[in-house]
Amino acid sequence: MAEIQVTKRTPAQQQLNRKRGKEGMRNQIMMFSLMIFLTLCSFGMVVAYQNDVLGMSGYFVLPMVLLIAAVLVGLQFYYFMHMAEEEHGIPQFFMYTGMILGGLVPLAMLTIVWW
Amino acid sequence: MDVLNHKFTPETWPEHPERATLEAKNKFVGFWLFLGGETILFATLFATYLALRNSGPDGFEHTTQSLYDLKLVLVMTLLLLTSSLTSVYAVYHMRNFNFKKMQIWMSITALLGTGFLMVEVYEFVHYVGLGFTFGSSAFASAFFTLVGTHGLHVAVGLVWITLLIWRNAKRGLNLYNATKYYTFSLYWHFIDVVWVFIFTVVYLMGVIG
Amino acid sequence: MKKGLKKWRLFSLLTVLAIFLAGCGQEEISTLMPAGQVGRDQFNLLMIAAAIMLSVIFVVVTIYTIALVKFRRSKLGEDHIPEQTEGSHFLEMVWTVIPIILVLIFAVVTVYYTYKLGDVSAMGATDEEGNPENLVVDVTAKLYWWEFEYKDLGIITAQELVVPTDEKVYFNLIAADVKHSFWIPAVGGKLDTNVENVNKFYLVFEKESKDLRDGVFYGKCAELCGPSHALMDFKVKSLPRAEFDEWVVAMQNTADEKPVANQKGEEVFVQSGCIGCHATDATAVQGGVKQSGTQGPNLATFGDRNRVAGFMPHDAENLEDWIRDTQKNKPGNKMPSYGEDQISNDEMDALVEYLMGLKVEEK
Amino acid sequence: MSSVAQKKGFGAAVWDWMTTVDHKKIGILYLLGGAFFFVLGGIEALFIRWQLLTPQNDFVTAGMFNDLITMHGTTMIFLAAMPILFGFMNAIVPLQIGARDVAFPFINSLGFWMFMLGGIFLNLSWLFGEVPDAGWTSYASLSLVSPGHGIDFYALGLQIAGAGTLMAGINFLVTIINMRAPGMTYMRMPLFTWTTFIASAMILFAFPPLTVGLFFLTFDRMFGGQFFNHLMGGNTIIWEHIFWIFGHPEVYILILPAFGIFSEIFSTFARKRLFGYPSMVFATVLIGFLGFMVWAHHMFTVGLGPTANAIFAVATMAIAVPTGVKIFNWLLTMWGGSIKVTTPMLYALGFIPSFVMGGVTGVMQGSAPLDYQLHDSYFIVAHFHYVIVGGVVLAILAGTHYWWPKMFGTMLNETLGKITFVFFFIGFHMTFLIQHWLGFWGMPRRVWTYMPNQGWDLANMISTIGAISMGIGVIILVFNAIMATIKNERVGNDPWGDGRTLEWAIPSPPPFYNFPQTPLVRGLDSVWLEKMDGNESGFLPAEPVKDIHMPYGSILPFIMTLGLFIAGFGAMFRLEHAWGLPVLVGGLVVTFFAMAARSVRDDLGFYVTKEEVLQTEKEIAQRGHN
Ligand code: HEA
Ligand code: HEA
Ligand code: HEC
Ligand code: CUA
Ligand SMILES: [Cu+2]
Repeated sequence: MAEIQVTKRTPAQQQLNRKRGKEGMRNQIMMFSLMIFLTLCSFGMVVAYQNDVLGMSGYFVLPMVLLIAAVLVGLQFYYFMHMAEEEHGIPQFFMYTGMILGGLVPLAMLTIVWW
Repeated sequence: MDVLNHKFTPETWPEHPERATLEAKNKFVGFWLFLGGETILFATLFATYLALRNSGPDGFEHTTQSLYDLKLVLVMTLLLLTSSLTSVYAVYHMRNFNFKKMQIWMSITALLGTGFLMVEVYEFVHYVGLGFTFGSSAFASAFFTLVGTHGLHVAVGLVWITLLIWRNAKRGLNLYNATKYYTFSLYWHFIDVVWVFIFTVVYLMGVIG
Repeated sequence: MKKGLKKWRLFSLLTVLAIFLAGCGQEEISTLMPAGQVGRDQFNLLMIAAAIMLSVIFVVVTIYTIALVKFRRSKLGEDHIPEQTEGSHFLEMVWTVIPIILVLIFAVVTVYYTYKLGDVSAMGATDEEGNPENLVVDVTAKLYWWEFEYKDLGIITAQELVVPTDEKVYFNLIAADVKHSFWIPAVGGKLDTNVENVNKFYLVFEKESKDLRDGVFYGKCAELCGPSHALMDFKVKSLPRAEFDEWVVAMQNTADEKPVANQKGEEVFVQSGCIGCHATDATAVQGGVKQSGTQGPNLATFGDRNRVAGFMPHDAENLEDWIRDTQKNKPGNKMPSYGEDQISNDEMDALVEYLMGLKVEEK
Repeated sequence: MSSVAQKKGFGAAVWDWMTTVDHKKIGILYLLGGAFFFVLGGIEALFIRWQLLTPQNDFVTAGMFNDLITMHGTTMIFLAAMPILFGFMNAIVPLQIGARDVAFPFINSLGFWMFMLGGIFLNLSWLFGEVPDAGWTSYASLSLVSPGHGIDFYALGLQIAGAGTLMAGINFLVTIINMRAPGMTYMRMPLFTWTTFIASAMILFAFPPLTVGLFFLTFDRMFGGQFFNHLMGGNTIIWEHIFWIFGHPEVYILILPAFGIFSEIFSTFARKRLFGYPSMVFATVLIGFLGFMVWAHHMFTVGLGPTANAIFAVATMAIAVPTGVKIFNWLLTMWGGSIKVTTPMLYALGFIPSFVMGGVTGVMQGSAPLDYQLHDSYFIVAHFHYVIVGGVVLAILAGTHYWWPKMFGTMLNETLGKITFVFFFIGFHMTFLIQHWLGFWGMPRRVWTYMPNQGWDLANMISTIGAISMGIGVIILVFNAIMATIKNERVGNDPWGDGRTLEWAIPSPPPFYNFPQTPLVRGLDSVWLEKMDGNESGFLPAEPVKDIHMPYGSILPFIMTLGLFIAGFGAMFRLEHAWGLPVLVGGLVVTFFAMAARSVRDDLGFYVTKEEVLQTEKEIAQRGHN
């Protein structure tokens, strides 16, 4: 707890920071819109498939839906959770390991528990 | 110097208050690791759900296709995704040392989360009314456990953020509680990530069949 | 009598072999004396493995011993400061690459045998007339006993598996209550009997069991299944094809002509309710559906068996003991005990004689 | 508050230990708790062996035997081996990286109490007479039908202890990531720290599946779940997968720290830098990663099909390569060194051939078709006791002798140590070597008795005699520890004289703040380097003496755990007793309030002033002189 380094930013720096923050926030909102859009696409596709309107095949819808999920997750991690920022090497490493191993489990259960 | 009482100004407030001290860094890294572990926890739940999806005793009636209602799910999804954005706003204001706005956005996050949870409870009650209960088939057990564990995480998050908002209402931002708010937001996004998989793997894939 | 004579003749040979065989265990149960193709494949694999592993151990122990002898502080002096070597790329390459090669060799044979032993494609094969080409036995493992059903032949037996020699015998394995595992060590490796699915594999019996010490191979349950897991044994008789066919016919005949060694015993068997759980008719299956008396082992061949309840010596005394107190003999098994108030001593004698007379084999 | 040596009454001392958040004390608690369970598990083992001494023995009943093997396996793995290793990690790792404490002292204490009370919960089953009896693997079909509350004790007890383990894992990870002293780069970390790091990472990923699996089991048995009930669409194979997805990494969680301990000992007593340090690190990481890819080798006979079996067989064998790298690096560390055979070194020397023998039998089992014969036979029992006893337990015994002075400030008697080794080592090989043949000769494992004349009688007797010899060894060790404590002859910083890593640069035991000044690290084997450069103390400070920040003790970890402990009983007896439900809720409320108290109260710790630090250092220095 001991050492807090307090440094005072100059007004110029402070302004720059603010501006960067704002830009960052605008980015976040854009990403959010994208996420909502993708989510709607996902639901839309499935509803369309369910009601057989666009004549899409399950073999198309299923991978698409999964792909969108992957993109959504990536956006969450990299934008909302700032995983791209500096000092995130360890989080990245452990999240990726977690995801690789986490992917293995469903894979195994789907392939070698079949009866 | 004291993390609790040191008074900052927007100019002196560190750019990354959530990891400005060693303790904060520890919490920050520790929490990420915890999320890494949660990944496997949910992966196992998903795996079990996938293996047991639509399997039950001879002649059981409820299947993914007969059960799920996408309208509800869409509502829940939008609520939760939006709450993710509001917590981003809260963190944005935290980094700007704007305590009030942070509290407000966190409160909105909590409200949206509560909305989500209420819809989920409604959904569960509805299923139970249909005779689709925790013990009615292996599928049901797996479904309620997976979705319920997520719901439990939401509930825990709500208690957490409520406590934080209440406890710090009079104290303002400092390097001691900034980490707590920040890790909460990480947790909340993670819940969102899990939900993305739930609505995809459970509901959408369930409807596709 | 015949057996005894043979023993005498073989005695001298046996004593010589005993020294070697002691290390190999007993023929009726040892994996080191395989009695069929599957077991032999696995034995060969074991030999390859052992060769690799022993050489690894040899290398390690050699380096170890030399290092230990040469570099003792007592020799080098208390103040000796050894050179602080960081490592050696060359050496490290050597002990990465050589194990990789060894592992690869072993992996190749492993994969080969995995597919070879896992091949059950011929299982359902039929000849031109639609008759199954191979013998298929459906094994059901139940709390502490084994049921063997020959669906294609319309017969069922328990506790003692009877198979023809020198051909692939295919097995369908399932458990009726909790998980067990089907293992005949001398003939080949095991396969689990799960509760939710049928497992399939094959074994080959190349040795006639009558030459063995007890005239049978030993089979074991290899998965913890409750208190009497240890006693969930079964026995295997392997016969030449012709004798096997005879046996099958005799089994099929038990539907009409049941041997009754003691009339009173049969009455006791019926009146005491034994018949509710035990069929004495080996054809108590029709089209794969069991008709009656299937909660307990089918007793049509009980008199031919080698053991009572799979593990106790097969004599009148033990049989009586079994019926009187099943729980003492096999804790947790599913057969009730019958005290003297249920079956008097007289009745018991009759019952025992009756049961011992339930035979299909000539003796 | 901060003064070091206060005279305390017994009650105060107990309170002190119950509230401590000092990693060194928690290390000792782990060690003692683990040792207690090791003796318990060992006594269970002796009962097992005594029952198997002769054919058709009736020393224990069939049901009791299953209780014994289940509790033996569970106790040894979860409550003895792992906690003792945690004890060393707690006591040593912060010292090795030059830290004042672990990252989360409070959570550290919580983790310990969860382990301890979880273990007690599990073992209370003996008092209730309803003991887990489905094997430590608790395969679902059997564990679902097992009557009484035995399996409930297993599921709930392990759930509590497992959560504690997970916390401990995260704590070590963060400690090692964030709290290394200046200059202590990853590639300068001692191997024990590295293996702790990797083992903790494995805990992070292996324990959540166990949590889920135990949850399923609990709910199937107590709350109407249908996960494994095949009549309701459930599937028992899911349990097997989940258990081994956890279970296989678990065995590497045990062996990696053991490797770490031996790495320290080899280089210390060969007076030589660890040969091929980078490849040692790399091998550790690789073993950790591969450890997650091979779980199905425990399920070769389940009927997964040849393709799955072949894949998992090859993956399993691959682990031989990095493990071999380690073995040869140790050999080459000794080669050209100056080997002094102290007690710890004796264990390390015993370890090499023993572990290699256990390892190669592992590779044999990895060959799926061969495993069809070996699986669930005594060959397996031989394999895993060779790696566990010949690897993990020897490491624990070695570590106990090696770090005893650092943890307690006194030496264990070397002669007694060597006698312990002789009894234990000979007994160990006698017990388990012959079991390979028992397996070949067709003896299944987990049998409570066997019929005579199957060729197994003599071998079993030999095996039992060996176990008794191990028991004698352990008793001598306990005696040795008690005597050393009574005699209490204090030792200096580096009683072995050849210490290489940072823990040997500070007093034994270290003061509660560990390092008066944070050390500066200039390379691998920091203390050795400094000494070679003429710095006799082996210590190079990175900062002047300053006020030191330390955390407060707390009773809350104990209370939180107690709540869970109580709730466990409530859950178990919910259906048959009216008090069940209230107790369940009450326990959870206790835990919840303790958690709320923790999060609402600010815990900022306190400062030890510079003057106090200097004073303490002076006292220690004086103590050293007389
Ligand atoms: C500390 C614990 C530990 C360790 C380290 C290991 C290490 C290994 N284990 Fe073991 N294992 C257990 C504990 C452990 N095991 C337990 C408890 C069980 C039983 C669980 C139960 O059912 O109750 C078990 C069961 C088990 C099985 C399942 C058997 C069955 O039930 O059918 C298998 C199968 O593959 C296996 C394989 C291996 C392998 C390949 C290694 C490898 O990591 C070994 C690698 C080491 C070496 C190979 C030696 C050194 C290497 C060299 C000198 C290089 C040259 C070598 C070659 C080229 C071969 N183990
Ligand atoms: C860390 C793990 C570990 C350790 C250290 C041990 C140690 C020992 N184990 Fe165990 N064992 C397992 C893990 C372990 N085991 C597991 C996982 C199983 C599988 C369980 C299952 O099937 O589910 C198993 C199963 C198992 C079996 C097979 C049971 C069966 O399948 O039927 C046997 C049989 O010989 C056995 C024996 C021993 C022996 C003799 C020791 C010895 O090394 C023990 C030495 C210790 C002592 C002898 C203690 C001495 C103490 C005293 C004498 C008291 C002194 C008193 C005071 C000081 C007050 N173990
Ligand atoms: C509730 C069902 C039930 C009843 C009634 C019953 N048994 Fe059994 N019996 C069993 C079961 C189950 C076994 C297998 C026990 C085991 O090995 O675990 C068995 C085993 C046996 C065996 C050994 C079989 C063998 O092949 O080795 C004999 C003999 C036997 N029973 C005789 C009898 C007699 C005689 C009676 C009546 C007096 C009787 N049983 C009544 C269920 C029953
Ligand atoms: Cu059936 Cu063990
Ligand atoms: Cu394994």
